[in-house]
Amino acid sequence: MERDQETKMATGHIWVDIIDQPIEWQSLTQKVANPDAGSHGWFLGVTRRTTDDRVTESLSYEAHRPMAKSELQKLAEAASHRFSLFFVVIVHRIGDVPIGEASVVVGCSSAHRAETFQALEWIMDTLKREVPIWKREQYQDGSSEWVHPQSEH
Amino acid sequence: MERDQETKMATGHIWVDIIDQPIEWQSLTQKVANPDAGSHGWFLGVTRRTTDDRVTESLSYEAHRPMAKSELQKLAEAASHRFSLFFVVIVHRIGDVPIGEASVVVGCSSAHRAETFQALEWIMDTLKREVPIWKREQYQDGSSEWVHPQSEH
Amino acid sequence: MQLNVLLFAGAKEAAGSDHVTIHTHGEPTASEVLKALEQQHPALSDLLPSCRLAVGNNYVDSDHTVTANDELALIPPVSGG
Amino acid sequence: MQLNVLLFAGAKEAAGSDHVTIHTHGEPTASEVLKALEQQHPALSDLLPSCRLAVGNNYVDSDHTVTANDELALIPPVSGG
Repeated sequence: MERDQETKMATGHIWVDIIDQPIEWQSLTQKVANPDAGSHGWFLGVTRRTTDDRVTESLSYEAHRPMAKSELQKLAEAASHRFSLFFVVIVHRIGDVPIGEASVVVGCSSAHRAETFQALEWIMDTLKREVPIWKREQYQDGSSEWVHPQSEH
Repeated sequence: MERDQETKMATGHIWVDIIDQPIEWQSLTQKVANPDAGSHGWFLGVTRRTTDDRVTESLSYEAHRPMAKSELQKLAEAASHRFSLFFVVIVHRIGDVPIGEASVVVGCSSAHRAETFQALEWIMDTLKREVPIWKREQYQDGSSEWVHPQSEH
Repeated sequence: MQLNVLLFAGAKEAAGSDHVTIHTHGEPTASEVLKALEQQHPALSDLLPSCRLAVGNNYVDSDHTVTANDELALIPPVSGG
Repeated sequence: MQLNVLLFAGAKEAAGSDHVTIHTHGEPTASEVLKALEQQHPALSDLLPSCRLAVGNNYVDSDHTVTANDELALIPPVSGG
Protein backbone atom coordinates (compact mmCIF):
# COMPACT_ATOMS: atom_id res chain seq x y z
CA MET A 1 0.00 0.00 0.00
CA GLU A 2 1.41 3.38 -0.96
CA ARG A 3 0.76 5.76 1.89
CA ASP A 4 2.16 8.67 3.80
CA GLN A 5 4.69 7.16 6.22
CA GLU A 6 3.71 9.53 8.96
CA THR A 7 0.12 8.30 9.17
CA LYS A 8 1.11 4.68 9.77
CA MET A 9 1.61 3.09 13.13
CA ALA A 10 3.10 -0.37 12.94
CA THR A 11 4.40 -1.89 16.14
CA GLY A 12 5.37 -5.50 15.75
CA HIS A 13 2.14 -7.35 15.28
CA ILE A 14 -0.12 -4.32 15.18
CA TRP A 15 -1.11 -2.09 12.29
CA VAL A 16 -3.37 0.90 12.81
CA ASP A 17 -3.98 3.74 10.40
CA ILE A 18 -6.27 6.65 9.70
CA ILE A 19 -6.51 7.46 6.04
CA ASP A 20 -8.31 9.83 3.69
CA GLN A 21 -8.68 7.44 0.76
CA PRO A 22 -10.60 4.22 0.15
CA ILE A 23 -9.31 1.41 2.37
CA GLU A 24 -7.49 -1.10 0.18
CA TRP A 25 -8.10 -3.81 2.73
CA GLN A 26 -7.14 -6.65 0.43
CA SER A 27 -3.55 -5.47 0.64
CA LEU A 28 -3.85 -5.76 4.43
CA THR A 29 -4.93 -9.39 4.47
CA GLN A 30 -1.42 -10.82 4.21
CA LYS A 31 -0.40 -8.99 7.39
CA VAL A 32 -2.37 -11.28 9.67
CA ALA A 33 -0.70 -14.45 8.34
CA ASN A 34 1.18 -16.53 10.90
CA PRO A 35 2.03 -20.26 10.79
CA ASP A 36 0.40 -20.79 14.19
CA ALA A 37 -2.79 -18.91 13.33
CA GLY A 38 -5.70 -21.22 12.56
CA SER A 39 -8.18 -18.40 12.24
CA HIS A 40 -8.32 -15.06 10.43
CA GLY A 41 -11.26 -12.73 10.75
CA TRP A 42 -12.23 -9.47 9.08
CA PHE A 43 -14.93 -6.94 9.73
CA LEU A 44 -15.84 -4.09 7.40
CA GLY A 45 -18.11 -1.27 8.45
CA VAL A 46 -19.70 0.07 5.28
CA THR A 47 -21.82 3.14 4.51
CA ARG A 48 -25.38 1.97 4.02
CA ARG A 49 -28.21 3.64 2.15
CA THR A 50 -30.79 3.69 4.92
CA THR A 51 -30.70 4.58 8.59
CA ASP A 52 -34.08 4.02 10.20
CA ASP A 53 -36.42 5.64 7.69
CA ARG A 54 -34.04 8.19 6.24
CA VAL A 55 -32.08 7.80 3.03
CA THR A 56 -28.38 8.54 3.38
CA GLU A 57 -26.59 10.33 0.56
CA SER A 58 -23.15 9.87 2.09
CA LEU A 59 -21.33 9.75 5.39
CA SER A 60 -18.45 11.99 6.30
CA TYR A 61 -16.05 11.28 9.16
CA GLU A 62 -13.87 13.65 11.15
CA ALA A 63 -11.20 12.70 13.71
CA HIS A 64 -9.06 14.23 16.41
CA ARG A 65 -6.38 12.63 14.32
CA PRO A 66 -3.34 12.23 16.60
CA MET A 67 -5.51 11.19 19.52
CA ALA A 68 -7.58 8.81 17.36
CA LYS A 69 -4.42 7.13 16.10
CA SER A 70 -3.15 6.81 19.63
CA GLU A 71 -6.48 5.36 20.80
CA LEU A 72 -6.52 2.86 17.92
CA GLN A 73 -3.00 1.79 18.86
CA LYS A 74 -4.00 1.31 22.50
CA LEU A 75 -7.12 -0.56 21.45
CA ALA A 76 -5.18 -2.90 19.17
CA GLU A 77 -2.62 -3.59 21.89
CA ALA A 78 -5.32 -4.27 24.45
CA ALA A 79 -7.16 -6.62 22.08
CA SER A 80 -3.96 -8.41 21.17
CA HIS A 81 -3.22 -9.06 24.83
CA ARG A 82 -6.77 -9.86 25.87
CA PHE A 83 -7.49 -12.35 23.08
CA SER A 84 -3.96 -13.69 22.38
CA LEU A 85 -3.94 -12.42 18.83
CA PHE A 86 -1.07 -12.89 16.41
CA PHE A 87 -1.93 -9.76 14.50
CA VAL A 88 -4.38 -6.89 14.70
CA VAL A 89 -5.19 -4.46 11.89
CA ILE A 90 -7.47 -1.46 12.41
CA VAL A 91 -7.84 1.13 9.65
CA HIS A 92 -10.40 3.93 9.79
CA ARG A 93 -11.15 6.19 6.85
CA ILE A 94 -12.08 9.82 7.38
CA GLY A 95 -13.66 12.36 5.02
CA ASP A 96 -16.53 11.36 2.72
CA VAL A 97 -17.32 7.65 2.55
CA PRO A 98 -19.83 6.90 -0.24
CA ILE A 99 -22.47 4.18 0.03
CA GLY A 100 -20.98 0.70 -0.28
CA GLU A 101 -17.48 1.77 0.76
CA ALA A 102 -15.81 0.86 4.05
CA SER A 103 -15.28 3.44 6.78
CA VAL A 104 -13.51 0.95 9.02
CA VAL A 105 -11.73 -2.36 8.53
CA VAL A 106 -10.65 -4.58 11.41
CA GLY A 107 -8.71 -7.80 10.97
CA CYS A 108 -7.03 -10.23 13.31
CA SER A 109 -5.63 -13.73 13.57
CA SER A 110 -5.51 -16.18 16.45
CA ALA A 111 -4.85 -19.85 17.12
CA HIS A 112 -8.57 -20.74 17.25
CA ARG A 113 -11.69 -19.09 15.91
CA ALA A 114 -13.33 -18.23 19.24
CA GLU A 115 -10.72 -15.54 19.98
CA THR A 116 -10.97 -14.12 16.48
CA PHE A 117 -14.72 -13.60 16.76
CA GLN A 118 -14.57 -12.25 20.31
CA ALA A 119 -11.77 -9.84 19.38
CA LEU A 120 -13.54 -8.42 16.33
CA GLU A 121 -16.69 -7.69 18.34
CA TRP A 122 -14.78 -6.23 21.27
CA ILE A 123 -12.64 -4.02 19.05
CA MET A 124 -15.69 -2.64 17.24
CA ASP A 125 -17.67 -2.08 20.46
CA THR A 126 -14.73 -0.30 22.10
CA LEU A 127 -13.82 1.71 19.01
CA LYS A 128 -17.37 3.04 18.81
CA ARG A 129 -17.19 4.14 22.45
CA GLU A 130 -13.63 5.45 22.80
CA VAL A 131 -11.96 6.55 19.59
CA PRO A 132 -12.44 10.28 18.83
CA ILE A 133 -13.95 9.96 15.39
CA TRP A 134 -17.31 11.44 14.43
CA LYS A 135 -19.77 10.67 11.68
CA ARG A 136 -21.81 13.26 9.81
CA GLU A 137 -24.94 11.94 8.09
CA GLN A 138 -25.70 13.67 4.80
CA TYR A 139 -29.31 12.80 3.93
CA GLN A 140 -30.82 12.73 0.48
CA ASP A 141 -33.37 15.37 1.55
CA GLY A 142 -30.50 17.86 1.84
CA SER A 143 -30.24 17.91 5.63
CA SER A 144 -27.21 16.75 7.52
CA GLU A 145 -26.15 16.26 11.11
CA TRP A 146 -23.27 15.17 13.29
CA VAL A 147 -23.99 11.92 15.11
CA HIS A 148 -23.42 12.16 18.88
CA PRO A 149 -24.99 9.11 20.52
CA GLN A 150 -26.35 10.33 23.85
CA SER A 151 -26.80 6.92 25.41
CA GLU A 152 -23.12 6.11 25.35
CA HIS A 153 -22.14 8.16 28.41
CA MET B 1 -12.88 -16.69 -10.56
CA GLU B 2 -12.38 -19.29 -13.27
CA ARG B 3 -13.94 -22.49 -12.09
CA ASP B 4 -15.75 -25.57 -13.22
CA GLN B 5 -19.38 -24.49 -13.62
CA GLU B 6 -20.68 -27.73 -12.21
CA THR B 7 -19.03 -27.28 -8.82
CA LYS B 8 -20.66 -23.91 -8.20
CA MET B 9 -23.94 -23.37 -6.46
CA ALA B 10 -25.19 -19.82 -6.70
CA THR B 11 -28.79 -19.20 -5.74
CA GLY B 12 -29.60 -15.52 -5.62
CA HIS B 13 -27.77 -14.20 -2.63
CA ILE B 14 -25.93 -17.39 -1.79
CA TRP B 15 -22.63 -18.73 -3.06
CA VAL B 16 -21.29 -22.07 -1.91
CA ASP B 17 -18.51 -24.08 -3.46
CA ILE B 18 -16.17 -26.98 -2.83
CA ILE B 19 -12.91 -26.62 -4.68
CA ASP B 20 -9.59 -28.42 -5.08
CA GLN B 21 -7.39 -25.34 -5.46
CA PRO B 22 -6.40 -22.47 -3.17
CA ILE B 23 -9.40 -20.33 -2.26
CA GLU B 24 -9.06 -16.98 -4.03
CA TRP B 25 -11.27 -15.36 -1.45
CA GLN B 26 -10.41 -11.82 -2.45
CA SER B 27 -12.34 -12.37 -5.66
CA LEU B 28 -15.32 -13.34 -3.50
CA THR B 29 -15.39 -10.15 -1.46
CA GLN B 30 -17.35 -8.12 -3.99
CA LYS B 31 -20.19 -10.65 -3.86
CA VAL B 32 -21.37 -9.56 -0.44
CA ALA B 33 -21.75 -5.89 -1.44
CA ASN B 34 -25.24 -4.42 -1.10
CA PRO B 35 -26.26 -0.77 -0.68
CA ASP B 36 -28.24 -1.61 2.46
CA ALA B 37 -25.45 -3.64 4.07
CA GLY B 38 -23.62 -1.75 6.80
CA SER B 39 -21.52 -4.70 7.79
CA HIS B 40 -19.40 -7.27 5.99
CA GLY B 41 -17.61 -10.06 7.81
CA TRP B 42 -15.16 -12.75 6.77
CA PHE B 43 -13.78 -15.79 8.49
CA LEU B 44 -10.88 -17.88 7.22
CA GLY B 45 -10.00 -21.23 8.72
CA VAL B 46 -6.31 -21.77 8.05
CA THR B 47 -3.98 -24.76 8.46
CA ARG B 48 -1.80 -24.12 11.51
CA ARG B 49 1.54 -25.59 12.38
CA THR B 50 0.69 -26.95 15.81
CA THR B 51 -2.20 -28.91 17.24
CA ASP B 52 -1.76 -29.43 20.96
CA ASP B 53 1.87 -30.58 21.16
CA ARG B 54 2.18 -32.11 17.71
CA VAL B 55 3.66 -30.41 14.67
CA THR B 56 1.48 -30.57 11.59
CA GLU B 57 3.10 -31.05 8.21
CA SER B 58 -0.12 -30.51 6.27
CA LEU B 59 -3.83 -31.12 6.41
CA SER B 60 -5.77 -32.99 3.81
CA TYR B 61 -9.56 -32.81 3.44
CA GLU B 62 -11.97 -35.28 1.90
CA ALA B 63 -15.69 -34.73 1.27
CA HIS B 64 -18.82 -36.63 0.33
CA ARG B 65 -18.85 -34.02 -2.36
CA PRO B 66 -22.47 -33.84 -3.63
CA MET B 67 -23.84 -34.15 -0.10
CA ALA B 68 -21.34 -31.61 1.27
CA LYS B 69 -22.34 -29.11 -1.41
CA SER B 70 -25.98 -29.70 -0.63
CA GLU B 71 -25.34 -29.28 3.12
CA LEU B 72 -23.40 -26.05 2.53
CA GLN B 73 -26.27 -24.73 0.45
CA LYS B 74 -28.81 -25.60 3.17
CA LEU B 75 -26.54 -24.07 5.80
CA ALA B 76 -26.15 -20.84 3.84
CA GLU B 77 -29.90 -20.61 3.28
CA ALA B 78 -30.63 -21.23 6.95
CA ALA B 79 -28.08 -18.60 8.04
CA SER B 80 -29.41 -16.10 5.53
CA HIS B 81 -32.92 -16.52 6.90
CA ARG B 82 -31.95 -16.69 10.57
CA PHE B 83 -29.70 -13.62 10.57
CA SER B 84 -31.31 -11.55 7.77
CA LEU B 85 -28.20 -11.63 5.64
CA PHE B 86 -27.88 -9.93 2.27
CA PHE B 87 -25.31 -12.40 1.08
CA VAL B 88 -23.63 -15.57 2.27
CA VAL B 89 -20.48 -17.10 0.82
CA ILE B 90 -19.11 -20.46 1.98
CA VAL B 91 -16.21 -22.07 0.15
CA HIS B 92 -14.44 -25.19 1.42
CA ARG B 93 -11.25 -26.49 -0.08
CA ILE B 94 -10.53 -30.24 -0.21
CA GLY B 95 -7.30 -32.11 -0.86
CA ASP B 96 -4.01 -30.97 0.69
CA VAL B 97 -4.08 -27.58 2.42
CA PRO B 98 -0.55 -26.45 3.36
CA ILE B 99 0.23 -24.43 6.49
CA GLY B 100 -0.94 -20.84 6.21
CA GLU B 101 -3.53 -21.56 3.52
CA ALA B 102 -7.29 -21.45 4.04
CA SER B 103 -9.36 -24.63 4.12
CA VAL B 104 -12.60 -22.69 4.53
CA VAL B 105 -13.76 -19.14 3.86
CA VAL B 106 -17.10 -17.79 5.07
CA GLY B 107 -18.36 -14.29 4.29
CA CYS B 108 -21.61 -12.47 4.81
CA SER B 109 -23.20 -9.05 4.88
CA SER B 110 -26.04 -7.63 6.94
CA ALA B 111 -27.57 -4.31 7.88
CA HIS B 112 -25.79 -4.15 11.25
CA ARG B 113 -22.69 -5.81 12.64
CA ALA B 114 -24.37 -7.93 15.33
CA GLU B 115 -25.94 -10.23 12.72
CA THR B 116 -22.69 -10.52 10.78
CA PHE B 117 -20.78 -11.73 13.84
CA GLN B 118 -23.53 -14.08 14.99
CA ALA B 119 -23.89 -15.54 11.50
CA LEU B 120 -20.18 -16.24 11.03
CA GLU B 121 -19.97 -18.07 14.34
CA TRP B 122 -23.16 -20.02 13.76
CA ILE B 123 -22.14 -21.03 10.24
CA MET B 124 -18.75 -22.28 11.43
CA ASP B 125 -20.21 -24.14 14.41
CA THR B 126 -22.85 -25.80 12.25
CA LEU B 127 -20.48 -26.56 9.39
CA LYS B 128 -18.13 -28.36 11.78
CA ARG B 129 -21.03 -30.48 13.05
CA GLU B 130 -23.04 -31.23 9.92
CA VAL B 131 -21.15 -30.97 6.64
CA PRO B 132 -19.62 -34.29 5.50
CA ILE B 133 -16.03 -33.16 5.18
CA TRP B 134 -13.13 -34.82 6.99
CA LYS B 135 -9.67 -33.67 7.91
CA ARG B 136 -6.59 -35.85 7.88
CA GLU B 137 -3.67 -34.62 10.01
CA GLN B 138 -0.28 -35.34 8.51
CA TYR B 139 2.25 -34.88 11.29
CA GLN B 140 5.91 -34.00 10.88
CA ASP B 141 6.89 -37.25 12.67
CA GLY B 142 5.50 -39.18 9.68
CA SER B 143 2.27 -40.36 11.29
CA SER B 144 -1.15 -39.33 10.08
CA GLU B 145 -4.75 -39.80 11.11
CA TRP B 146 -8.30 -38.98 10.16
CA VAL B 147 -9.95 -36.62 12.64
CA HIS B 148 -13.30 -37.92 13.92
CA PRO B 149 -14.31 -35.84 16.95
CA GLN B 150 -16.07 -38.25 19.28
CA SER B 151 -17.71 -35.63 21.47
CA GLU B 152 -19.82 -34.23 18.67
CA HIS B 153 -22.49 -36.95 18.72
CA MET C 1 -31.65 -57.09 -0.89
CA GLN C 2 -28.12 -56.05 -1.76
CA LEU C 3 -27.10 -52.48 -0.90
CA ASN C 4 -24.00 -50.48 -1.63
CA VAL C 5 -22.71 -48.11 1.09
CA LEU C 6 -20.16 -45.36 0.37
CA LEU C 7 -17.34 -45.01 2.91
CA PHE C 8 -15.24 -41.97 3.77
CA ALA C 9 -12.21 -40.97 5.81
CA GLY C 10 -11.57 -43.28 8.78
CA ALA C 11 -14.30 -45.70 7.68
CA LYS C 12 -12.79 -45.98 4.22
CA GLU C 13 -9.39 -46.52 5.78
CA ALA C 14 -10.70 -49.18 8.20
CA ALA C 15 -12.48 -51.11 5.43
CA GLY C 16 -9.70 -50.62 2.90
CA SER C 17 -12.29 -49.60 0.30
CA ASP C 18 -14.41 -46.60 -0.64
CA HIS C 19 -17.58 -48.71 -0.47
CA VAL C 20 -18.92 -51.97 0.92
CA THR C 21 -21.88 -54.16 0.03
CA ILE C 22 -24.42 -55.44 2.55
CA HIS C 23 -27.19 -57.98 2.25
CA THR C 24 -30.50 -57.46 4.04
CA HIS C 25 -33.92 -59.10 4.20
CA GLY C 26 -36.37 -56.78 2.45
CA GLU C 27 -36.15 -53.02 2.78
CA PRO C 28 -34.19 -52.25 5.95
CA THR C 29 -34.40 -49.19 8.16
CA ALA C 30 -31.34 -47.02 8.61
CA SER C 31 -30.60 -48.65 11.96
CA GLU C 32 -30.85 -52.09 10.34
CA VAL C 33 -28.36 -50.95 7.71
CA LEU C 34 -25.94 -49.92 10.48
CA LYS C 35 -26.49 -53.28 12.19
CA ALA C 36 -25.81 -55.15 8.93
CA LEU C 37 -22.64 -53.12 8.43
CA GLU C 38 -21.43 -54.14 11.87
CA GLN C 39 -22.15 -57.82 11.32
CA GLN C 40 -20.96 -58.12 7.74
CA HIS C 41 -17.99 -55.69 7.98
CA PRO C 42 -16.41 -56.05 11.44
CA ALA C 43 -13.55 -53.73 10.42
CA LEU C 44 -16.05 -50.86 10.75
CA SER C 45 -17.27 -51.78 14.23
CA ASP C 46 -15.07 -49.33 16.18
CA LEU C 47 -16.26 -46.32 14.20
CA LEU C 48 -19.89 -47.35 13.60
CA PRO C 49 -21.41 -46.22 16.93
CA SER C 50 -20.48 -42.60 16.13
CA CYS C 51 -21.55 -42.72 12.46
CA ARG C 52 -24.72 -41.43 10.82
CA LEU C 53 -26.32 -42.78 7.67
CA ALA C 54 -27.07 -40.60 4.66
CA VAL C 55 -29.37 -41.37 1.77
CA GLY C 56 -28.50 -39.31 -1.28
CA ASN C 57 -27.62 -35.84 0.04
CA ASN C 58 -29.44 -36.12 3.36
CA TYR C 59 -28.93 -37.55 6.79
CA VAL C 60 -31.75 -39.95 7.71
CA ASP C 61 -33.26 -40.92 11.03
CA SER C 62 -32.80 -44.43 12.39
CA ASP C 63 -36.34 -45.48 11.40
CA HIS C 64 -36.04 -44.26 7.80
CA THR C 65 -36.74 -47.07 5.32
CA VAL C 66 -34.11 -47.66 2.65
CA THR C 67 -35.14 -48.75 -0.85
CA ALA C 68 -33.28 -50.55 -3.60
CA ASN C 69 -31.97 -47.60 -5.59
CA ASP C 70 -30.97 -45.38 -2.66
CA GLU C 71 -27.40 -44.12 -2.59
CA LEU C 72 -26.25 -44.86 0.93
CA ALA C 73 -23.27 -43.28 2.68
CA LEU C 74 -21.79 -43.95 6.08
CA ILE C 75 -20.87 -40.59 7.65
CA PRO C 76 -18.29 -40.76 10.45
CA PRO C 77 -18.01 -37.72 12.77
CA VAL C 78 -17.13 -34.80 10.49
CA SER C 79 -14.10 -32.55 10.90
CA GLY C 80 -14.27 -29.94 8.16
CA GLY C 81 -13.69 -26.26 8.66
CA MET D 1 -4.50 31.58 32.65
CA GLN D 2 -5.55 31.43 29.02
CA LEU D 3 -6.20 28.02 27.50
CA ASN D 4 -6.97 26.91 24.00
CA VAL D 5 -9.49 24.06 23.51
CA LEU D 6 -9.84 22.14 20.24
CA LEU D 7 -13.40 21.50 19.05
CA PHE D 8 -14.74 18.75 16.82
CA ALA D 9 -17.90 17.71 15.00
CA GLY D 10 -21.08 19.07 16.65
CA ALA D 11 -19.10 21.20 19.10
CA LYS D 12 -17.13 22.81 16.28
CA GLU D 13 -20.38 23.40 14.41
CA ALA D 14 -22.10 24.90 17.47
CA ALA D 15 -19.20 27.27 18.20
CA GLY D 16 -18.56 28.07 14.55
CA SER D 17 -14.85 27.47 15.08
CA ASP D 18 -12.39 24.59 15.43
CA HIS D 19 -11.15 25.98 18.75
CA VAL D 20 -12.10 28.39 21.54
CA THR D 21 -10.12 30.20 24.21
CA ILE D 22 -11.01 30.17 27.89
CA HIS D 23 -9.69 32.18 30.81
CA THR D 24 -9.24 30.55 34.22
CA HIS D 25 -7.78 31.43 37.61
CA GLY D 26 -4.59 29.44 38.07
CA GLU D 27 -4.34 25.84 36.84
CA PRO D 28 -7.86 24.45 36.55
CA THR D 29 -9.03 20.87 36.85
CA ALA D 30 -10.70 19.22 33.88
CA SER D 31 -14.13 19.83 35.40
CA GLU D 32 -13.28 23.50 35.90
CA VAL D 33 -12.29 23.67 32.22
CA LEU D 34 -15.71 22.28 31.28
CA LYS D 35 -17.39 24.80 33.59
CA ALA D 36 -15.41 27.66 32.04
CA LEU D 37 -16.40 26.47 28.57
CA GLU D 38 -20.05 26.55 29.56
CA GLN D 39 -19.84 30.04 31.03
CA GLN D 40 -17.63 31.62 28.42
CA HIS D 41 -19.03 29.81 25.36
CA PRO D 42 -22.78 29.33 25.84
CA ALA D 43 -23.11 27.97 22.29
CA LEU D 44 -21.52 24.75 23.61
CA SER D 45 -23.85 24.33 26.59
CA ASP D 46 -26.24 21.81 24.97
CA LEU D 47 -23.46 19.41 24.05
CA LEU D 48 -21.15 19.93 27.05
CA PRO D 49 -22.85 17.58 29.55
CA SER D 50 -22.07 14.61 27.28
CA CYS D 51 -18.50 15.70 26.43
CA ARG D 52 -15.20 14.44 27.80
CA LEU D 53 -11.97 16.41 28.01
CA ALA D 54 -8.73 15.17 26.48
CA VAL D 55 -5.23 16.42 27.20
CA GLY D 56 -2.86 15.57 24.39
CA ASN D 57 -3.83 12.08 23.21
CA ASN D 58 -5.58 10.98 26.40
CA TYR D 59 -8.93 11.33 28.06
CA VAL D 60 -8.53 12.81 31.56
CA ASP D 61 -10.59 12.41 34.73
CA SER D 62 -12.55 15.36 36.10
CA ASP D 63 -9.98 16.05 38.84
CA HIS D 64 -7.00 16.08 36.47
CA THR D 65 -5.08 19.37 36.71
CA VAL D 66 -4.44 21.20 33.46
CA THR D 67 -1.20 23.14 32.95
CA ALA D 68 -0.30 26.00 30.64
CA ASN D 69 1.13 24.10 27.69
CA ASP D 70 -1.42 21.27 27.60
CA GLU D 71 -3.23 20.68 24.32
CA LEU D 72 -6.86 20.45 25.31
CA ALA D 73 -9.64 18.95 23.24
CA LEU D 74 -13.37 18.77 23.89
CA ILE D 75 -14.57 15.30 22.86
CA PRO D 76 -18.32 15.03 22.16
CA PRO D 77 -19.83 11.51 22.10
CA VAL D 78 -17.97 9.66 19.39
CA SER D 79 -19.58 7.93 16.40
CA GLY D 80 -16.81 6.32 14.40
CA GLY D 81 -16.90 2.81 13.00
